[in-house]
Amino acid sequence: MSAFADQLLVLVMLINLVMLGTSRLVFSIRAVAVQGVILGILPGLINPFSGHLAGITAGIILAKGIVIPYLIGNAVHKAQIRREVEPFIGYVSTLLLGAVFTALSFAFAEKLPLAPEHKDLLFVPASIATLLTGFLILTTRRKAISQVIGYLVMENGIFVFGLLLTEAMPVMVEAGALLDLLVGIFVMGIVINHISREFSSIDTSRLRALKEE
Amino acid sequence: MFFFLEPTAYLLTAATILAASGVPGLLLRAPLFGQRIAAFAVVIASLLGEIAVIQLLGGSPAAFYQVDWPLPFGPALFSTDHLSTIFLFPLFLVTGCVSVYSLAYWPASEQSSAGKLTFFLGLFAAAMVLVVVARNGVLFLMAWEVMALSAYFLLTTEQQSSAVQRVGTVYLLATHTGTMALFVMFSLLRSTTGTFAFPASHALAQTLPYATLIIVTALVGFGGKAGLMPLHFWLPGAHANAPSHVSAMMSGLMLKMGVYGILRTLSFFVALPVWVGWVILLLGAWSAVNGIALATGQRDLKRLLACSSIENIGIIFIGIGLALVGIQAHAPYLVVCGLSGAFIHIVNHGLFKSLLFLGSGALIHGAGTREIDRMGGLARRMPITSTLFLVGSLAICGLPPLNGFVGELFLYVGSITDGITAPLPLAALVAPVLALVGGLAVITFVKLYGIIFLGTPRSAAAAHSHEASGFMNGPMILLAICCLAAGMSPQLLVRLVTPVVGFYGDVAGDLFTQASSQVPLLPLTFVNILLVILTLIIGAVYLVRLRGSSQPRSTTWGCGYLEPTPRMQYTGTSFSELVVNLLGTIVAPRRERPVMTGVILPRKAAFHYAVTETVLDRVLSPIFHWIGLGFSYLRKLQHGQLHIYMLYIFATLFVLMIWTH
Amino acid sequence: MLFALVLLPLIGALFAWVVPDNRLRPLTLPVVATIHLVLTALLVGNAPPPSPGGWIWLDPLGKVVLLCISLLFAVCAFYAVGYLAYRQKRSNRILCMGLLVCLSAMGLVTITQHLGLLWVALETTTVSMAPLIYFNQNARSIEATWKYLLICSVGIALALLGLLFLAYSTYVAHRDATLLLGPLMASARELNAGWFHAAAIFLLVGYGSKMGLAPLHTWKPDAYGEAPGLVGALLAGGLVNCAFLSILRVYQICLASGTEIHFFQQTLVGMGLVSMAFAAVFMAHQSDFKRMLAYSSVEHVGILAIGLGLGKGGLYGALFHLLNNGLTKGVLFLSSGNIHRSYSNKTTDVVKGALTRLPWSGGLFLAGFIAITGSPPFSPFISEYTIVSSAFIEGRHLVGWLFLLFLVIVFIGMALTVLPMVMGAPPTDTEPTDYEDRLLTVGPPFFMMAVILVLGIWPPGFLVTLLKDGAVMLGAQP
Amino acid sequence: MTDIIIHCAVALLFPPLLLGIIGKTKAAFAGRVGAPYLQPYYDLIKLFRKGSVFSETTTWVFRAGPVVTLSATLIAVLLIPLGRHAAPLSFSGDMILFAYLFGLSRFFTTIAALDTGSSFEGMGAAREVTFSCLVEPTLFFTLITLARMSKSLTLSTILIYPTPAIWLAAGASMLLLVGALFITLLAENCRIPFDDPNTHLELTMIHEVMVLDHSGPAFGIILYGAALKLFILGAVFVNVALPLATGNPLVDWAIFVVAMMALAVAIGVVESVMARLRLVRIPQLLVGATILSAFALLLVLR
Repeated sequence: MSAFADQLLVLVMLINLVMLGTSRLVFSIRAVAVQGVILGILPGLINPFSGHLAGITAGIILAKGIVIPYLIGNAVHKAQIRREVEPFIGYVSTLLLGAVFTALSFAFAEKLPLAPEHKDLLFVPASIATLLTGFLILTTRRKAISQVIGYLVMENGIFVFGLLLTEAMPVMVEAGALLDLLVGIFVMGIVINHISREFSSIDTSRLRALKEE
Repeated sequence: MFFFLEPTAYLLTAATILAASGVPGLLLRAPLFGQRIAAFAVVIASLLGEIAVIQLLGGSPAAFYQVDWPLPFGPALFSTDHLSTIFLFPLFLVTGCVSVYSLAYWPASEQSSAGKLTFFLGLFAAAMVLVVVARNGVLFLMAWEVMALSAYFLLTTEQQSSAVQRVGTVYLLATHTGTMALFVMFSLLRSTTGTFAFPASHALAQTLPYATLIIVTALVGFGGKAGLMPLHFWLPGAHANAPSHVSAMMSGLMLKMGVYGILRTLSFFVALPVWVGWVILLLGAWSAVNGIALATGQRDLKRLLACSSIENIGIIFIGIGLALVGIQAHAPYLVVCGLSGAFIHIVNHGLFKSLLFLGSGALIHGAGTREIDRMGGLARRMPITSTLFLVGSLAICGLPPLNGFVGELFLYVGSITDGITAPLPLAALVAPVLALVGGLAVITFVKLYGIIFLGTPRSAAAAHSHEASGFMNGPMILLAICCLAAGMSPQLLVRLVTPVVGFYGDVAGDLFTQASSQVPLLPLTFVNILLVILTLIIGAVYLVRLRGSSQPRSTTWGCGYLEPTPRMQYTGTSFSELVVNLLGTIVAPRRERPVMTGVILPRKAAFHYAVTETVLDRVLSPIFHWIGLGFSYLRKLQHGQLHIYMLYIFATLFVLMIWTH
Repeated sequence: MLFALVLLPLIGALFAWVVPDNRLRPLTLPVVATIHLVLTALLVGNAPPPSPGGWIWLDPLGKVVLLCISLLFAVCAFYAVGYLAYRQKRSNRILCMGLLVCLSAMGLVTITQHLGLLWVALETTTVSMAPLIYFNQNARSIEATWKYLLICSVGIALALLGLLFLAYSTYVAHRDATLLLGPLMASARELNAGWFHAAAIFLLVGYGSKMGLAPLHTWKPDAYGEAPGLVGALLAGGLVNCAFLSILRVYQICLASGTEIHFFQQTLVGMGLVSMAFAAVFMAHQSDFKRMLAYSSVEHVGILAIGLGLGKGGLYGALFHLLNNGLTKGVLFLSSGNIHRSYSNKTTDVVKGALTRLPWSGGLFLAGFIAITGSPPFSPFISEYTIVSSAFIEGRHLVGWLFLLFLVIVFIGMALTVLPMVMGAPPTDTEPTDYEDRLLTVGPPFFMMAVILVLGIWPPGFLVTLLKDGAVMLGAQP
Repeated sequence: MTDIIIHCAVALLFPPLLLGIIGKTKAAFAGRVGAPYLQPYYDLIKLFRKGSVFSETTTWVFRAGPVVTLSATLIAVLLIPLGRHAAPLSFSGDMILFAYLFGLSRFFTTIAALDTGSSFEGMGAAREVTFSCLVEPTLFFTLITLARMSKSLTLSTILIYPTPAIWLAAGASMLLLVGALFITLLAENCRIPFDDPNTHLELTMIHEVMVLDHSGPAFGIILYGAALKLFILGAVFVNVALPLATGNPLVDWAIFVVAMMALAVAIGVVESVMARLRLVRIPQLLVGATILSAFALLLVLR
């Protein structure tokens, strides 16, 4: 089974690159959703079945795969924007950077010893790569939506790592984390709406009133 | 023993009363009543304090109080000794006088700020008492900072005016920075002794790791408060813009707290590095000369007095320096005379400087201005004030038969004696310096007294000035009498300082008497009396002669010019111009010469003249400007771009990762 | 009883939600706050033993933070009634609810021993504060909210990863992975060093950005500057302390591990000094007094970090300073809120002569300034001096000198902003708004100022012992 | 006892004669007969007879000025030794008091001048205080040098100390001292080249212009005081410059009186052959004197 898990993790990393490459917001939202679903499936592949596990799977898929994409999609719809125009750093270069970061994350994973049962899994590099991808999106994109997406990708990356410890993690904590994430995204959605209303655009590069001269 | 309490207890009670004295004024509906209560309380407290001083001079031992407060700095310790006494005597005397004076000078019936002022005045005095009796570093720091802050609130009483605001800010920044130096000092002391409690005197070896650092930080922190050059820049403005009775306390008492701090710190060490004495001596000499030079050029009555405070502090430090040098070179005369001179001058300056500041308050009250050149002829309308002011001026010039002379006499004798006998010829060079300072002081105060009180009024306000009320004159008279008494019989002063000199310079009593026998005290008294008698006789003869003869009145001889107007009189500025030109490098006057226009008849032209505040205007302001410029570049880091902020976060993460691998 | 700390505010929030009237709704705040304060007093008096799972326990560290938060919140609650009376045009439903939810989350932070739960609670505070920053609903506030939300969320996400690393380090050490403080400390020595180190870094950065250590502080001036005064007070006095508590927890584990602690302390000192330097630079010529307060908060976070990093004597100072900073910032923010109300402007080129126009608020602001810059007889002096003196006593002279240097620069910058504000004559060209000092807007900060004064002169015995216990938990000699 | 009586007698009666001698000398140089030697005495008596005119602006300070000045100067007279005879009033440290008594008298002279409110007298006062301020260090350097030599702080000792032997031993520094002292003497007594006692242009005067408004007895007191001052500093100068001592007191007295007369003549000569310095040059000369005396001290110290 774990082989399949690895393939899924590779898929996750590919999705990262895709997201770095695309400019269409709706598309990247869908991509995040897919990532979320994959995250939902993964624990079932590496852990024996349990009620706890089922709960987690359901929760993750529900939250990351359905609710959150819906919330953001809503925001996009309200803000009536299609694509991310001229990011701070171009797509090709971000793509390259993404590739570099993925490589780096493998190096990082090498440095840190894994538990024997995780030795041959790609969890660590995948999670780090995803994290860095999220960071890349956060720092290079202009649109508020894209930044939310970046944040989500980061979260996904963290979850990927979290999957190593699913049974270690008490339900309460995971549920709480998910819930917080949900509420966070929800609030961000609202804020984005307000932004688009205030500035008639969600181009965050315009949010520069607050600074020191 | 007919005293009910022992000294420290008296002092602590006095401090408590002082601190609480202003509270009724804040709470009561009738502010004037509150102010009266406060004045009464302060007088009572001062009396208690003086009782304690008398006890201590009488040699009765002071108790050591230990309060286990819940702060992590060890127990709070209070005690007092001879070193404290010498500062406490003028402290209580002046405080009492000021509180009575303020009833008339800053009456709550007219001044809405009186309540606040009275409160902080009490707090100020109490804090100073605590500073002197504190025996724990942090307790000392707290008292110190409370003193500094209440002084700030006192001097910004008229906070509406921008000038007051400015000098207040400068003062606050200066004193806070100084306090930081003290933070370091007491921390180092703590790390050497292992406790915040003051070490016993002469308990620390000079070879301790941080000895030098401790002394330097003490010189910076305390010297700044004392107004030692070049840390004096806050002083003239602050003293000039505070209400006069506040200036009296700040100049007469607060500056001395800086001196106390240094003396206390130095007393911890059994022996001091050689350079300390010389450094202090040089700083003192520098302050004395520059201070009086600055004073000469001033046009603002209170600024002038403030600058002369710098001079007097300088003289005090000269004394201390001489003593330290003497200790190093085992020159007992130098030690005894230097210390005696310093301590006597500490007391004297407290007396006559307060007298002069209170007098300037009376002047401002009467003539409504601080500009020397707008006054004149006030002696006719303010006879009492003018007389008292004359006493103060003579005293501050160090002229016999007043008290100012005594302290300087000790310094002269000390320096010359060891200059001519002991291996310290260089010490003798102090005498000419003092002589120069004395000469400049005469210029300054002749100008001050002559231009303000004599001649004819230069402004309408001066012409309609009025004598101050009894509440204001009473305290001044008391101070003047003290000056006169101390001057006529210097033994009083010597008796005052004998114990502290013995305690501080740890010189045996017989040696003290032997050394101070060099100083002609009895002859001085004799000469003083002779001087007075002679003056009276000649005066009497002269007056009798005048009675007999005709004495017609006329205008002043104008050298043929028959219509002299007040504006034709010599002004203070023109009086001091000659010497200011000689001292140009120190005083650095700023002139704007008039440009004469007009073909036949010259048109109106303006002439501006001001004495610059050298350190502040030419050193600090530029530095601040450049630093501010540098900061404004750094401030670009907060540029408002979210994605770069993100970058900061990850950069930090990255750096930490790299740094540790 | 401990759960009451969490539930009570939630119930209050529900209540605030249902109350229709904009005038009555704020009254829920003082009611809840008062009960909360009483509860706190009882719990601090005698805390119940740890819960069976060991998840819930109010240890001394928690007590200190809880005490600060509860007191601060109570004061802010009473103030809010007076403040919101002036803001009737705007619905305060979200505000009241947000405040209460935040209170409950903060309560949870203080009582939990489970790092995961701690993280959840902290994230909750972040999210629940966001709408409050947006209370004024203008372009600037929305920008501030956005930046706050995103930066804090990202930071806290990193902290989560740190937690996972921590858990995994136990896992690698062949123990069943846990995030419970007790077991973690017990097994700290066996933990896998690599993972643990990574975890420490991630946690420090994550919680650091929430706490506002430079250079992770970028959201602070914006959020503090645009939020209403009382929200600012809670941000600076509440959230900061919660984040600090989380860092304290990490510190405990590092301490237990024995090896990691050195790196952690060094980093803390370093970041602390950097924060103070940033604050010093940004406070000079700062014309917006609320942003100035934000930078002052950065500075004091730095002081806390330094105190913690110095260890030994510094620990007591850090814990005490946590309390003092919270309360003093409260005074400053509340009084600055009043001044802002009265001038309807928060730049010093308009705001002048506050002492004359608002004797009480102006006076409190001035007093707060004097207190926060570490002047006796106010309590911040005690804590700051404890820290700096311990720096010198430990022979860390460079740290001590830099500390004082930054303090001086900060003082100068702050004084040059504050003094012209409060002193001088009020502007004649701008009309004062309808705001005037009332009991409810001035009383609460005044009370807090009194508390600071008392703490500075004679802190009550129980507090001293509490702080001492806390310091001992962090490795100080008993 | 006799010495004290002589001392007082000489000190009180002799001074005006010096002025007379100076006048005569100058007259001689100018080729005139000049006023009789005793003219100053006649003047004083006349002045004491006269009534006084007072300006309305003046106060008691104006009247007190001359009185205090005179009494201070009289006490100074009691402190200095004349010739080889110790002063009637001498104690360790009296040299400092001596200097400060001059300060006191200066203070009162100048405020009395300012009391008139006349700009000319203000001008004079300003110059007086400024120049004396520059003279003061010189005086002290000189006194310290002598004190260092004689290991004493008593005027009587240190001024009688110089003997031919000393001159031979430390001639250089003694010469410097004498030079400095002579400049001091001229400056303090407002003689040419510093000030011209009988110029008629107020703008250029120093001392004379300060006393323009004094009349009658007051003016007499001032003139007498001035003469005393000249006498005192002259005595100091003579003591240092002319260390002749015969065992016989009366002879010593005679020597002293003659020496003083000689000094007066010398001053007269200087006044006749030299022109008045420009005001701006005066400080330079005074500082020069200070440097001379300081150099003397250094020579002694090494």
